[in-house]
Amino acid sequence: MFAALDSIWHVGLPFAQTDGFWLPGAATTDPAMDRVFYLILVICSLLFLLVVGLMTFFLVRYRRLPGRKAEKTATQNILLEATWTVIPVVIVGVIFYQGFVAYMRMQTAPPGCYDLRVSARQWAWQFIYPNGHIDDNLHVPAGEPVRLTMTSEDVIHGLWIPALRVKMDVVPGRYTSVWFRADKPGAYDLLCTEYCGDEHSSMLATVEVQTREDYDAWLKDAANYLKTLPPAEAGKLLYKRRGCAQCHSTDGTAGTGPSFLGIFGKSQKMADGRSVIIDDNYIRESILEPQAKIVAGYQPVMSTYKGLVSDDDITALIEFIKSLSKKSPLRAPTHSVDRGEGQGVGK
Amino acid sequence: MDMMVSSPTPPKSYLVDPPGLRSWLLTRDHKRIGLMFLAVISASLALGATFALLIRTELTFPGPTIVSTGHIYNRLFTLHGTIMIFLFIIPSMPASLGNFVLPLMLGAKDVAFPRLNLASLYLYVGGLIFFLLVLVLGGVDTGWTFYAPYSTSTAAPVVLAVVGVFILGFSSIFTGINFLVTIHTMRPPGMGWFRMPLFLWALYGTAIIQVLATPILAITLLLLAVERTVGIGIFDPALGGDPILFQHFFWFYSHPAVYIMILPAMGIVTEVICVFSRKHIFGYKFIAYSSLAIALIGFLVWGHHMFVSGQSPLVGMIFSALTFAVAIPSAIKVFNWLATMYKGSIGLAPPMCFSLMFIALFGIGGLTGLFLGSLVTNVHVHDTAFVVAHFHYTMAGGALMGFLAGLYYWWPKMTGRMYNLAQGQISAVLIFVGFNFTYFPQFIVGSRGMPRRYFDYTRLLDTHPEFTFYQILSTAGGFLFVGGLVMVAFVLLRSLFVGRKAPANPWGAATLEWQCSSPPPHENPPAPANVGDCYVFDDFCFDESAQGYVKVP
Amino acid sequence: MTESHIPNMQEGNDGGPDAHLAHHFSSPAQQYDAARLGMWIFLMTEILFFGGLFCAYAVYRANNPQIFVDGHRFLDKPLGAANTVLLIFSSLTMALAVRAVQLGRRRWLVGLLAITILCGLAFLGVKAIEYKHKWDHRMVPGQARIAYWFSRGETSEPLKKFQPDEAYVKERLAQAGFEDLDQAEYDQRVKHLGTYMGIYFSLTGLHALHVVAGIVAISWILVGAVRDRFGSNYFTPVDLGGLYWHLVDMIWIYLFPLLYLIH
Amino acid sequence: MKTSPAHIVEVRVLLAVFAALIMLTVVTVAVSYFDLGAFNLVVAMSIATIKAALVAFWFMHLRYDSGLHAFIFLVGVAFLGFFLIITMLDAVTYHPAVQTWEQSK
Repeated sequence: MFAALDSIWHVGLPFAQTDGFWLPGAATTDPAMDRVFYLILVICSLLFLLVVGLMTFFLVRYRRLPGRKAEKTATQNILLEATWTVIPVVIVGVIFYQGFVAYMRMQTAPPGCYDLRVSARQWAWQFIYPNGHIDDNLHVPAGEPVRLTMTSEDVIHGLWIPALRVKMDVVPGRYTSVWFRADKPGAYDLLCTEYCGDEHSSMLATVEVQTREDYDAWLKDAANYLKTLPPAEAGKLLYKRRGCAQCHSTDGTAGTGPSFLGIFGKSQKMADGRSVIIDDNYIRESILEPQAKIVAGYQPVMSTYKGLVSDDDITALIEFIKSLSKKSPLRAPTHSVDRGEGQGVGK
Repeated sequence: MDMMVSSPTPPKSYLVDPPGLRSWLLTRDHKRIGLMFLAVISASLALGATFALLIRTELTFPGPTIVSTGHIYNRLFTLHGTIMIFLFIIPSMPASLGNFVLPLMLGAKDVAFPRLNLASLYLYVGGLIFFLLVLVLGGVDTGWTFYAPYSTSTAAPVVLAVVGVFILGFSSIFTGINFLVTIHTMRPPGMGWFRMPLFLWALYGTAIIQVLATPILAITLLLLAVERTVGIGIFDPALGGDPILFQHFFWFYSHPAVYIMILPAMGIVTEVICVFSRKHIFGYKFIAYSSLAIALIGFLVWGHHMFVSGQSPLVGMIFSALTFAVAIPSAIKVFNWLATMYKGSIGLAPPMCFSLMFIALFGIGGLTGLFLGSLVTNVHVHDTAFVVAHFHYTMAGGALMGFLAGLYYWWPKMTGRMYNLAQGQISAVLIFVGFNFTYFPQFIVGSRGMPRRYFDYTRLLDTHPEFTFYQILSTAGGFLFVGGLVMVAFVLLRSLFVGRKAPANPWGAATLEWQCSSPPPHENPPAPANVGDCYVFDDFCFDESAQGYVKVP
Repeated sequence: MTESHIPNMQEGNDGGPDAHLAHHFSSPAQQYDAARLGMWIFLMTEILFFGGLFCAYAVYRANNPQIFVDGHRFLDKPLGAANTVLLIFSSLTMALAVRAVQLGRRRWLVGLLAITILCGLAFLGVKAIEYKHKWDHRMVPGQARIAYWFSRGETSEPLKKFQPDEAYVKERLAQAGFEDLDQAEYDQRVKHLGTYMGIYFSLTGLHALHVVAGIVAISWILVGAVRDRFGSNYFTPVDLGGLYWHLVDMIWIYLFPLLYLIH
Repeated sequence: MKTSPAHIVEVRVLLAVFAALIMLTVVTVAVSYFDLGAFNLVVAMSIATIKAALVAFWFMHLRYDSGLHAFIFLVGVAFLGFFLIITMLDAVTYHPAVQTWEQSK
């Protein structure tokens, strides 16, 4: 019986092999979804033509004319009712089966997937690569099964790659995952489809499908941005990517934590009454041991980044925060900064 | 018992008896309550349609068009959705048309609990006020689905909106209880269950959903409000809650709710097709049972809104199978309607125009539902403009067309005035053409990659430059569609001033509401001792002098 | 529909039109039937209304059984049992009140309704004692939000103040054999206790609101009974009020073991 | 539909039901002091259901009432059952995704 069902599968095949009118070009050579889509499209169109065709025919043939009365016909017929009950049951049965089989293929990741992690927040995607690199866009090697393990930092988002026919919500407080195999190198859209607030429609990213060599070369290079970018620029990237921006603004507005604007070199009053100069050491300590000294008026809610950021990362962040004070007319960089460890900040 | 004095002057109509504004505001007469419901519901429709046009205009061109930010746009589509669903479609047919017609069709003097009925109206108005308050306070931006944790974290006045919907839920439950009890206990002797007009079966199915599903919505919204104000940690993942649980709660109501919207429309279409084809309904029992089947199976398919939410594949499979099961009763209805038209004498007055439009548009809506019921295709089109097109084909192309068919059908009975039939037909053509131009392009852009709830699609144009063309088409259609709706209002309101007096039975229908004067007297006439088959039209002949049908013995 | 004779509803009205028959019904029997049917449908909506919370309970219990094992230790079993007995007793007096009105015994009716109301009030009193106890030990959900409300204008650390009473929680957990919890383990348990308390307060709070509504309804019926509005030929409000009160009792019958007893 | 006669329940029947309810309350509290493992829930819910049935059938007159009312009541319970079972089935199945996340924190 399933063999018979499988032959129906191929009804949609001629359509699926070209970039159809209805679906965007696929990045995969095995878009199981497309066949089911076109199968349903064919069935739908035929059924629609049948119903509306009959309706129009009756409308013309039996329109009200002077002198013609409605003819008496049977008011029920079990055989007819059974026919138009059973035939739709069979049709939807076929569609369900096809959809289910393709869905299970889409759900079951093959062994040996290349694993990437995805973190979503309002309103940006972060793709976390095996070597710890975090990027705004998704780069994947072509021809290999890739699995994304995703979670959200705030509200529910939805990851959709139309060209790969995959979509999955990204939910806070749990992991969801999708897998796919992109065969055709190129750039494809990645969109957020679960409504997530003001900038929902700009929460977009690009999927770069690259050959394995290109991918490896890119990843190696991309992970080195600390070395290739000026420290303050690299720090800015880190600030965006590591979630600092959620609590610390750069425009002076107080968030969950103090703003970074113009704080460097200033003296701040702490919750316990002491005054501390915001310098390299204070920033370093605040990243690694956030509870040690809390600026007055803020809650001790930051969690430690010990083990999560490298020394170079911290240096870059310090440079970034420093750069935010340079713009301040009130405060030029002071010399109270202790550069004792003399790390490669300058060039 | 009843004194049937054949007086020379017919009894005064319910519209003027008893007189006075106070008698209207405190009335317990289902006809007046139905009419007042019609007025407030039409106002909500106008409000919802205004938001729809704003959304459409904004989307015409990429980038900001008439509103500057997504912040405003998100409020527009949320208000459009919540107003259209909770304030318009759900109460549209049961509370206004159903309220007016149900007791008359049964030959009952009123619904079982007239005071509850009036309370339902005032609760509706209360809910409406909450929505206006939300509007004044800047609107909500959660989408009509109120998904947590966005709804628990946004700065918008979500609690107000949620309380508004909560109140509207009670209004809906009261109507449902009233209809169930009236149909159960107040059918006249001689009208067995299978002698009832099929519109009543549809309302019965609707009422079952209203009383069974709405309480779950009520508790969901209550919990959401408490989650927002106190933070009990049931839905909010930051407090250890489960946001998917919220979706289960929400859709357990909101999927059956689409059948609250569509079942009465199907009932209206059934009545209209018989009357205007001058044919006995084909397959009475199948249509009646299919109403019940839709009402009951409709409860078990809610998870098809959640195929990509993180729901387990096992549960997804169950929901997909059940979703396909619920398609069958709808198909049965359509085929029975076609069989009814066969060899009939089909007249194309406005109610019939809208009923035929219902079949065509709901046909597209239902058939595209197959893409959404099927697991694998759902993944691709979920949360895209394809879904937007699908549910507008079912809700606007289905429920709204059914509502308009019913409105045109019962308008002479409700107001005692005939409208201009040709103008009514023109409004139907405008709506049909406008509707398809509005929503068909959305299927195309949706499956090609246009998500729903997108303020700006500029960045999609690199890969899809054709989107702008379809959006322009869609917006032009939208204005035509709303123009058609304005014309409906014009045709109907004009009839109040220049329309000729409506005969008792302008369409030659055999159900009981057409056997009394138009508009009916304050006191509904009692049901005849022997209620006949309400789908036999042989005895009704067109009488030129009355411009309506009269019964010949 | 077959008209069956309802003796006690048609006696004593001298064959005249029944004063309580609304115009749209054809007989008192039809009216009585409609009222009861409407009430039963309403009770069904109430079951589903509470059902949402029972579902939340079931889901959290299935996924995190430990929450409920911990949580029930913080409830007062004897007080819960006392409340159960109070509600069951009030259900009895309500059932007896319906019987009294059916037999036309007005003084019994007034007395029994009054006892029912008193039992309801006593139930709320006990509930208030329990809630007070929870509040004193900060065993309430939403500490963060409550702290936020109370902290306006204050500079102290409000959040700390609204954490569950640590000594109390540790003592209760120690009684259950969980001694010497390390800080992480303790924090985890306290976080989950928040969810438990969220469900506890939602369920019992909603139930308490229904008790209040029942007391209001029965008080209104009591006023009618004092004014002699009811008798053996018309007692629909008493009957419907009784149905509602019994449902409230029935829901408590489930809440009591689910929250207080099961571990 | 059969019209329901308004049944007058005997006082001793009501008292007997009351006694049974009190007795079952005592039993369920007493049982709660023993740990029956998985049966804790089963026993407590069974006793509660017996108590609820006593209330419904005698205090609420379902025993003497139109079958329709009992049917409506059961329909409510049944749909609650559908809701609860399917939602729980899903929640239990996706729970590991939540647990993994919690452990990774």
